[in-house]
Amino acid sequence: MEGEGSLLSVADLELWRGQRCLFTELTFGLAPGQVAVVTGANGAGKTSLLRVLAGLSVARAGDVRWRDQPVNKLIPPQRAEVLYLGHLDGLKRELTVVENLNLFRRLWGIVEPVETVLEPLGLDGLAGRAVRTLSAGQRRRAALARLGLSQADLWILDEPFTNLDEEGRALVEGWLRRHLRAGRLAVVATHHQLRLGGAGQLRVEL
Amino acid sequence: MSEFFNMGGYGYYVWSSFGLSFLVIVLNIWWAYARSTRVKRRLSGRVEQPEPVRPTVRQVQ
Amino acid sequence: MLADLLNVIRRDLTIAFRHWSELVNPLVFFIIVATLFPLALSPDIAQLRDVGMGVLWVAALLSSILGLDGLFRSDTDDGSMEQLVLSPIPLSITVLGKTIAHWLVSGVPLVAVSPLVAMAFYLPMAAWDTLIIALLLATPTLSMLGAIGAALTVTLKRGGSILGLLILPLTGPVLIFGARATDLAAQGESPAGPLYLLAALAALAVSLGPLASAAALRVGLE
Amino acid sequence: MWRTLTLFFHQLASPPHFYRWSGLFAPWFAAVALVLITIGLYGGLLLAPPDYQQGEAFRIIYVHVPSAYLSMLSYVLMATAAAVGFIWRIKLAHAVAVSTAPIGASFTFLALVTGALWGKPMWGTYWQWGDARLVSELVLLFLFLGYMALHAAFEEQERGDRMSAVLAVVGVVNVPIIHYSVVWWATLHQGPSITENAISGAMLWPLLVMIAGYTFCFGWLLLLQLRSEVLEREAGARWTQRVLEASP
Repeated sequence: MEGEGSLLSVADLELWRGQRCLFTELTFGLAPGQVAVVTGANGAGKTSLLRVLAGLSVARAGDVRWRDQPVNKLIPPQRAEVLYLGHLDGLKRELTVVENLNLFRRLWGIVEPVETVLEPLGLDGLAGRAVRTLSAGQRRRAALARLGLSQADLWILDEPFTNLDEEGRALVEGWLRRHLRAGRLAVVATHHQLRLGGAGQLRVEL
Repeated sequence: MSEFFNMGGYGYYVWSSFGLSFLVIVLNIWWAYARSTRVKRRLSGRVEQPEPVRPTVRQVQ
Repeated sequence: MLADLLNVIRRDLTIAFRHWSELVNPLVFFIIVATLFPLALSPDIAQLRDVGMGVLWVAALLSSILGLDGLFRSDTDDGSMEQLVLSPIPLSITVLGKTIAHWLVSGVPLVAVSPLVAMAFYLPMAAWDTLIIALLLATPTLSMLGAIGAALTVTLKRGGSILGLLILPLTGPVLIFGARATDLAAQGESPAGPLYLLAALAALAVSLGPLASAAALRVGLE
Repeated sequence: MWRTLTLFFHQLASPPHFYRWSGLFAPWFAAVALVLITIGLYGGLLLAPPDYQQGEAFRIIYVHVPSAYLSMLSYVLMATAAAVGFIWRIKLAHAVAVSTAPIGASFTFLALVTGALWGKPMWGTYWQWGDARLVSELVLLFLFLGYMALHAAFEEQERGDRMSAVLAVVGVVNVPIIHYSVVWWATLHQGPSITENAISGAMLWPLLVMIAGYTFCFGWLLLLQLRSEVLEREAGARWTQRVLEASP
């Protein structure tokens, strides 16, 4: 399973929640241009797995490496290569959409201007509104606008299509295809069928 | 003998110090044993963990 | 590194100024605690002058520690903290920036109104400049300690009450040196010694505090 | 080299391994503690001559000093264990830290109370703010209570372990600062402190024996608590069930 040239490699991963073992012996490697689709019942540990892959938490046993470095010990420039989007939007309610996205750009050192992603997402009319005043769907779009700006090599997306309509979903899938065609990688937890054209998919069923 | 317990007039302070120290240490010992029996009783007969899940990973094109 | 720090400070200041009401809470708390004391003691000038400095320091300490309860909570609740932890900026720099921003909007106003409180307790005007310098040196230490407490309790529903229990015992030295400095100044002596010690504590807190807060925040996200 | 060392530690700290050897050692700790404390009490209460200044009241040191010593030892042990558990993610180390806290807190409490009982005949009051050691012990008690309260506040054990480990380390950095600032403050206010004059052989040896006895007693209590703690943490593991079947 773990081929040569894997940038992200997971070896003998074992996850626990409290005193319950979620799963054990998860091993896979992800090569450039590949996407890993994580599926499983509620409570199977999809979110926990993604948080471990992002380096937010540490597994009870096993090894997760990005470019041969343990993911929770990446040094700052390498951290910019990984982008994690979880259930929470990570937007400040008090700030406007543009201010939020500009914060993201400054944090990650992205030069591309915000305007390029607002229009396709249908957010250009809302750019100056405080996030507090947006609907759940609009907020999700604003959060996912990061994907349109991101230069990261590895995307880790937890249920990205929640609260998103068909049009928004198609747009995000388009970005994902472009991302993979450029030889980058992604891990996506979702129960939707991903329409990704010819991209190599690895299905991880928990 | 009573001279010994009187402690030159300081008997109250000396004996309450020693008595309290004894009491607190005995309470600690009692508590440790009580906890041990409680824990053992509570845990014995607990069902073992179910066999953990082994995820499947497969390539789809 | 400095640019990153300034970015974080600017971000938090912008957010802070969007809701004014929460900004003034610690300040009002400080003034109310200080004004309650004469009611509990007596209006006697000599007596108030005796206890005034101590009251002022305790009130400043309580308001700067307890006001920090929510420092990291909103960021953790809305998912911004995940993004900050995973961003290329070292987490301790982010924490330092957030604490400095909080100090700017709560600690500095507190120092600014302290002469008012000093006046209410009939403290000699000769001690005011020392009071301001001492508070300026002490409040950063208190903010850093409070930030550690806020990070430790960030995932707890009711963090506020336990935060006091965790952090207040650690504030003893700040209280001792701060009160001593203003005391010396009030008696017309040089307060340099305790002021240097306050500065040393501040240097220690600013350099080590963010590391502890960052470690606790990471645990909170695990 | 480093790897073999950490491997060795992990082996030693593996819960079933620990459970086995602690069961063998615990009774010996108890026996040694009992013998030493009996000898120490005999020496301290009967053989040692009364102090020429404090009279018979000085005998309180035979319970006060060992408690005060253990209160500090247990805080340092707790913080060290917590740091080891935090850095190397060793489960047993967290169990040590958590089990040390209540025992350390009770010895701190004893140091405070016996200190106050010693102070009353010397100063005329139970509590003297000018005595730096008593004030430091009080702060230490607060630190223990804070640690226990924080650990208890978390439902997820692992998070509680790691959060309170951060607090323990912050505390141990602060303890010397707090202690010296209190000493500085106390000397300013010229507080009457209990001075221990250099004590002579007949008075000294029972004290040393008592300190050693208390330390073994502490070790015994810690082992007992740790065994329960480890069982609780490893509930559901195969070895736990085997242990419980063997000794109900």
